[in-house]
Amino acid sequence: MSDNQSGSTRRRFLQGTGVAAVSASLAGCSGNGDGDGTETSGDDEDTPTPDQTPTEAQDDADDIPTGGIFNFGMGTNPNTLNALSSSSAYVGVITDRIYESGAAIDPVNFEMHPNVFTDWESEVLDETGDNGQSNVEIYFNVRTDGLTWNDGEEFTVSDVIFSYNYLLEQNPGGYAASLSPIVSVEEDDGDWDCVMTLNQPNGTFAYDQFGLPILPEHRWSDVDDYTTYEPADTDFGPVGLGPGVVTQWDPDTSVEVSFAEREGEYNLSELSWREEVPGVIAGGPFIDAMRIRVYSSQSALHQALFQGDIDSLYEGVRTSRISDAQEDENINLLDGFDTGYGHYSFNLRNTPLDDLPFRQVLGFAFDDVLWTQQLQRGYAQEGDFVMPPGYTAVRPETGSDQELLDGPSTQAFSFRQSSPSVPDVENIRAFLTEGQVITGEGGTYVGQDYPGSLTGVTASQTEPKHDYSFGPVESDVLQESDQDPDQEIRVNGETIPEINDGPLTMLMSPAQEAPQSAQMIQDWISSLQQIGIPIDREVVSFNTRVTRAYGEESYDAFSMGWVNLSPFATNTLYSLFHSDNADDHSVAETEGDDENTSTLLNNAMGYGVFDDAGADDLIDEARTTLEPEARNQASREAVERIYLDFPTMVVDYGVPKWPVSAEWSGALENIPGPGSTYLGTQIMQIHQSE
Amino acid sequence: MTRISGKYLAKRIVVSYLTLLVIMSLLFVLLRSMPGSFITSMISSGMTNEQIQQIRETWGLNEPLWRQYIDFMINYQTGNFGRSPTYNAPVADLMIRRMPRTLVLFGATFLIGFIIGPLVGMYLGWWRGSKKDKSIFSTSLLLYSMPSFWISWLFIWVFNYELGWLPSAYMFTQFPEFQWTAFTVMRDVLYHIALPIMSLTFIGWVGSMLIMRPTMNQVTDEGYVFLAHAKGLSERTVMIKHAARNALIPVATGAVVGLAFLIDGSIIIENVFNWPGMGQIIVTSVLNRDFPVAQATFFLLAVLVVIMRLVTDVVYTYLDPRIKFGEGE
Amino acid sequence: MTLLEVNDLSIRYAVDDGSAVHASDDVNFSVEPGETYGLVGESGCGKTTLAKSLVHLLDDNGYIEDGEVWFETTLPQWADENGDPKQSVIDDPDKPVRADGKTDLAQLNSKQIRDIRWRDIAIIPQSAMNALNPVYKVGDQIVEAILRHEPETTAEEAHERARDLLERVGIEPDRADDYAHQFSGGMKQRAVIAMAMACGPDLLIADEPTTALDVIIQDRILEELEALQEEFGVSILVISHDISVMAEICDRMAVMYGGKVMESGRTEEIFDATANPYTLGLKNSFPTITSKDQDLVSIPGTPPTLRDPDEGCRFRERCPFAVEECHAAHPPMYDVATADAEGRAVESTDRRAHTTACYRIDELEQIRTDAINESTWTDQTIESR
Amino acid sequence: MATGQGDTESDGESYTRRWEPRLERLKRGWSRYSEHNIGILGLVILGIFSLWAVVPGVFAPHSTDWVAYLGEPPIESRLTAEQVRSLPHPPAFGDPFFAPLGTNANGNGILSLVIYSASNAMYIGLAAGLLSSLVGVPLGLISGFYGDTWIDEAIQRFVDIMYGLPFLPFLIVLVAIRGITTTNIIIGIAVTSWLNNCITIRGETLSLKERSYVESAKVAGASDTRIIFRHIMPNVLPISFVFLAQDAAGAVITQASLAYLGLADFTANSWGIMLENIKSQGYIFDAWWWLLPPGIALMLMAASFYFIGFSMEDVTNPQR
Repeated sequence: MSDNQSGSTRRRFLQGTGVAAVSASLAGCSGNGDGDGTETSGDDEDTPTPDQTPTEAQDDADDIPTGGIFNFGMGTNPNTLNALSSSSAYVGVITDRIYESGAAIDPVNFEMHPNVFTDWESEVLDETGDNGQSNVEIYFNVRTDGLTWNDGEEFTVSDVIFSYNYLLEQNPGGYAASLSPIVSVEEDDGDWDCVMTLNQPNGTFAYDQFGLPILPEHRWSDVDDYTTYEPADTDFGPVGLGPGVVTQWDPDTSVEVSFAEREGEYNLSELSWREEVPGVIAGGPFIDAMRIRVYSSQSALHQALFQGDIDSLYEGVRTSRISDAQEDENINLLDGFDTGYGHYSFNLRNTPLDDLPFRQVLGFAFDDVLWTQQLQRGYAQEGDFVMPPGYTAVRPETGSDQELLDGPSTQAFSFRQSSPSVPDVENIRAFLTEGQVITGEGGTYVGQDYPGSLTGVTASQTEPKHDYSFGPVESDVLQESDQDPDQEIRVNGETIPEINDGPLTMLMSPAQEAPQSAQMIQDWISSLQQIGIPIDREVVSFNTRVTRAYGEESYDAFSMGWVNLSPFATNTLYSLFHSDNADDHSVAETEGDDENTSTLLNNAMGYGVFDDAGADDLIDEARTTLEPEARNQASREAVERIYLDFPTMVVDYGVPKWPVSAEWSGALENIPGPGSTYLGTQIMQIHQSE
Repeated sequence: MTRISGKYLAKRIVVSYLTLLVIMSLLFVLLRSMPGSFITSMISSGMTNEQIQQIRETWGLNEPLWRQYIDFMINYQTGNFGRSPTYNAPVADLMIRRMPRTLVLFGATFLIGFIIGPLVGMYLGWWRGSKKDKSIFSTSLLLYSMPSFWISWLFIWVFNYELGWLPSAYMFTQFPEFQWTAFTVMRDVLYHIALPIMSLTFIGWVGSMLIMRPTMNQVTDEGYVFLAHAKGLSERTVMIKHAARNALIPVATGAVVGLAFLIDGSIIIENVFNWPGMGQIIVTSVLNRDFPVAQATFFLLAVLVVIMRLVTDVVYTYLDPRIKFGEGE
Repeated sequence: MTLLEVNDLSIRYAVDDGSAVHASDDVNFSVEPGETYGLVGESGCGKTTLAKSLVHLLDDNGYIEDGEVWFETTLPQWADENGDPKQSVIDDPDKPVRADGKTDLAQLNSKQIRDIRWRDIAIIPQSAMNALNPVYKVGDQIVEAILRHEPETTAEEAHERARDLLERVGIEPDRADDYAHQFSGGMKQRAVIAMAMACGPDLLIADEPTTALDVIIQDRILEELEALQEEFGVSILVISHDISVMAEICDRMAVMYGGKVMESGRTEEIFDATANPYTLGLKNSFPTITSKDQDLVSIPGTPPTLRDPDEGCRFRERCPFAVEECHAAHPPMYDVATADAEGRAVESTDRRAHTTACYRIDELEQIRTDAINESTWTDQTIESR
Repeated sequence: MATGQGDTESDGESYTRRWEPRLERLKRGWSRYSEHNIGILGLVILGIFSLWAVVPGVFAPHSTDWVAYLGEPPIESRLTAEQVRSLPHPPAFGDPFFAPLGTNANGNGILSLVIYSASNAMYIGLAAGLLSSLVGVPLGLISGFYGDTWIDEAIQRFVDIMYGLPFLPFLIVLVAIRGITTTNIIIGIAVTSWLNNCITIRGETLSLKERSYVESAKVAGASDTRIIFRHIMPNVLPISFVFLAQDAAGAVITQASLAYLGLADFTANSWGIMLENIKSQGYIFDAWWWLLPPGIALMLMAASFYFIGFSMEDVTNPQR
């Protein structure tokens, strides 16, 4: 259910939330760290590991107590019920109960299952579209019996045809990535209900194209501009195929989604595949209604949880309160893992960030222990690859003998310290001056062994571009720095300020949005300054950061986070690391075309734009491979290539601790985003405990 | 029977209106000169430039600035506040929904503050220099020095967190079980507004006291106060009917400043207590670059202040028969 | 029989540093019904304080040190049906009431004195100009007084009376609905007078009734006062530094200096047979009463501070006739008549007689003549420098 | 007033003529001021804070980088998971470490932070107060001196407009435009807080310029600027000091409010930031030792300014 906001919508989530949440601490929901986390990978008691199957909630839908009202808290208010115009996850909490999509993903095996569409098959045509790729036709059947709109209206095939064409015509930004390959969706004159034509092969169409929401023709047909349509203003509220109806809507304070008052039939929760997935309970929802309370701050939200005003809250308990929650016997903490990662990304367009060894040095200087153990209080996992540990199928460790997250090959860029918390300045400098690079070859780098890459890929760049040396401190940043470094770096003989007229600057969020990461950046910068790298921070609010990084790419480094990434990697890799999604400023400058700087593209690093840093080949391969295993293999290689090329430094994966009042049981544990991405699954099977 | 000449009133109204226009222009410039734009919240990856242009179109961001300005000014004359991109709703609706909530909080505090303040000021001014005056005055200054959000936290801590007597958020019970009658609603609101008002007035009353106290003290030396004593009137009568009545006049002027103070206060308070009013969105809208909302909120608050100005002018003439506006004040 | 009888009244102002200002010292005088009594002296001589103290209207730091203020009245709660004090009250030692029906105002508490104010003793304050409350209609302010002391009267009656009163002092009744700022200076003054008469008091204290008014209006006001006196038979206690005004309206007067009464008696006695250096000096300094052929002389020097004054005549520093004994103690009140007749100083027993406080009363003739010529005053001041 | 005739005399003469009365006035002023206990109290509090601001090291038990368990930098070890979870730590006296007011979530000593933050509040208070006086006083003088001319009208209209803008949001926009730095915050506060000065000073000036000595100066042919700054300003200065004090107090509180809204430079040690942190890190109701001290410090700082201001007001106001 929860994947009706599929593909890129998910990925926009952060910005979406961020915008809605700036005032209520963005941190709570951002990959860049504060708020969400998990037990340290050190103690095993409840660390999720891929082989560990989700805890079996009691099965057998018949003797499950039904009824009751589930009180749910959020730290940010949902601003609309228009699923197309909003990419806020807080809106999703409601609209996910309303809208359904063709196919559903299960949060355990990440397999696609029938949902509104009963079955489908695809066939690659030999004809190729203007993009040089061969077109694909996907035939599918629509489940019209036993399923009606939540306002009781009859659901027909034409609704499906309508909503796809409506989406194609309106092309809401949130769904653009999934819509762009679609050429047409028509009624099939054969023995299938419908046929969808794509302009390129896509192994994960069930996730992308079938993940689009299905809209009621009788509601949307007369909506000319989706952006100005507000379902909340209509007499019934938003109409969809989902199990819920909105029965109270005061976006500033409270929203009620009722399941008991839904009109007509709903049978999607009884589909047979659900029984087969461990932990998933079919036959839901078992609660009468879900009441959403909006709080102005994380403090208020958590206070409400501990006072029992709410049974659960969005995403998870913030780190500072986890221990309290563990002690509170009225609250069960469900473990889950991240659906994304927190990262610092570098602008490959700027010298010396265009050089691999330099970027890698930035990694050596980042004290990940301080971050995960101290600032995150051990409730975060040290980051390495651009795929969260939950998505094992596409993690390079798979198929290797190395342990997830802790294998030596994932530690290539870990903090190099001479004594605890003190950067190993001398050896790090040596790494640069001696012209070393971690290319994927095994070896000892800055006093730490690296066995070589897991998948055998190597970095795009094999030796340094620039030659580095250290000389007397000249730049102001370093002279004023209280680290007072004894030397300053020279890139091809020049200091960095001389090259970029100014030191490197790190865009960071205001401390209020993310107090811990603010401190982390302070620490990181001071380490770098000790090494002799002139770098400074610039505090900018979330919006400005988004514009500067994704819009204008006018930055050296910035901190941000991703969540709700696709478990199939291909979309993620494409939209985050493919040159198609990066602005090539070299072009812009020559043509004086500023358009390409104003577009918001996810690949802010410009990774792939330059020949000496890119994984386009591997990504394209993965995207167009239909056979799952081959596709995942390609993804894994791409992932490790990106790791080695270090355009972005993955600092952590949060592992959410999702609180649920002891009065309720049936929730799934050890799944990604138990309280966010797959909240839908939870709502469908949560029920009163005896 | 008012001593305000219609001509004068008309003049004042025109001036206030012009003031508003200037304020609006100022707003427009200020908000537009902020870095970033709410577009970022609506543009997403993989969007073609056409789509982005379309969005810019929808929100009129492609127009040249001066055009946007003209539209803005004209629309506001016609009460068209535009649509909020973050709330995806007409700003007017948003305002209509939130303005009353703020006014309730506002009015209540304003009233209480301007009852307590002058009263205390009256006594302190009357007994100026006495032990009582000194101690009360300095304590009130201490209160005045408290950050409003901090004192709110303390109140929440005690009355909500520890004692659980009063709610610490919202204006209504979110999912009321009780019968929805005028009475129950009233009770519910009072129940919810208690803490915010406490926090706001705890500090708010001092302002008017600070104006009342010295004027009251000056008045006590006036001949008519002496005469009132000589008439054999009781202390209370003299203090209230003769002294305080005159001392009130400057307080009326102070009301405007007091209002400004209250606006700031309620912005903080609304954020602390999750009071879904104007103060709450004015901050977020600015941070989110939601210009339509920010503009409207600023504008309405400005209107509030300007109207307040007019009102005080009128009140003034009732308080002080000597003043005849219009004949060259 | 007398209306007001002030015995050895001493008033002090407490000062921060613990010392006390002797605003008036052992002052004795009495006022007959219907008579106009004047208290004259330079500003700061304690005359206003003295007057205010009668009805406890002193500033916060002023208080009655000792002395009695017997006044012909009885508090309602102490009175029998025909207004005289009940026997029980007279016998009660705690109640300051005398068999002759007088009450010692000095001993009343603040609540009791309020009943006396305005009903028995009304005051026209020094600054009558701003004595009207700007925010109330003049009429209402008069009504307020009436209703305060005669609760039984209805608002209508009160309003009627207010208008009558205004009419009496020469203001057309309709102006009762006007505010003070719509009145001229003189009208304000008269309005206050009207207000003062509102409850038909027995004694009217007029504090500098004419200062801050131009001469024409001055006269009008004075006539006003006299007219009222005719009509209501009210006694008036006039306080002024302007000895000429006094000459005009007072039956009797007391010349005060430095909190002491220097000379007292019937007005003509004081002017015709002046018997005190200070009074002489004072006369010199006012044109209206000094004879044509003589030029004005003001008394050199400044009045004493009265802060814990020492023994000795209060006037001696400025007195050209001061002698040794003047420094010893302040002179008692000597009877002037006897002095003129027999040339010897006899302490006076009759407080209504013409008396003066000067040791050199036996050389009256000499002093009077010396006092006329300017040099007497100017020279001595040079010496004393 | 001596200031009036003063400058028409010969220098030495005029010097004494001008300064003696001033000194006199100062003396009298002080004796009048010292009658007010709160005035003295204010000075004492401010004195203590100034000491904190100037030499925090003397009073603070630790530096701001001190970390519980680990001690002063250079820190070459890490906190154990156990230790991390014991933070924020309630007041401890020697066991396991010495932090009389406990620590925050990062293990920094609250007391030290409070003491080191004094300078920031002091700086903001005085700077903003001074700045708004520098804007408000001259404008008030000019507006008053040219009362009822177009100049006056213009200034007053402008003041009206400024009054129309809600203070805090306006400030937020300003800070948002110019970036979140202490300097910008100060400027923002000043820009919005000079109004009252301007109006009062104007009133004062209006009455002052009727005074005889100003008239005489005019007759003597003194230039406007000379009259304003030589004859009028010295007499409005005391009042403007009162406003300086009150603005300073206001600024301190405003800065805290901004911090609460997340608009304050987080790297600066400030009481506002401390409170902001306890909120954003979610310990408001769990760490009284962290919640109370910064608030109280803020309150006392602002109060001391108010105390001084109002005591001075009594000195400066002519009545009594």
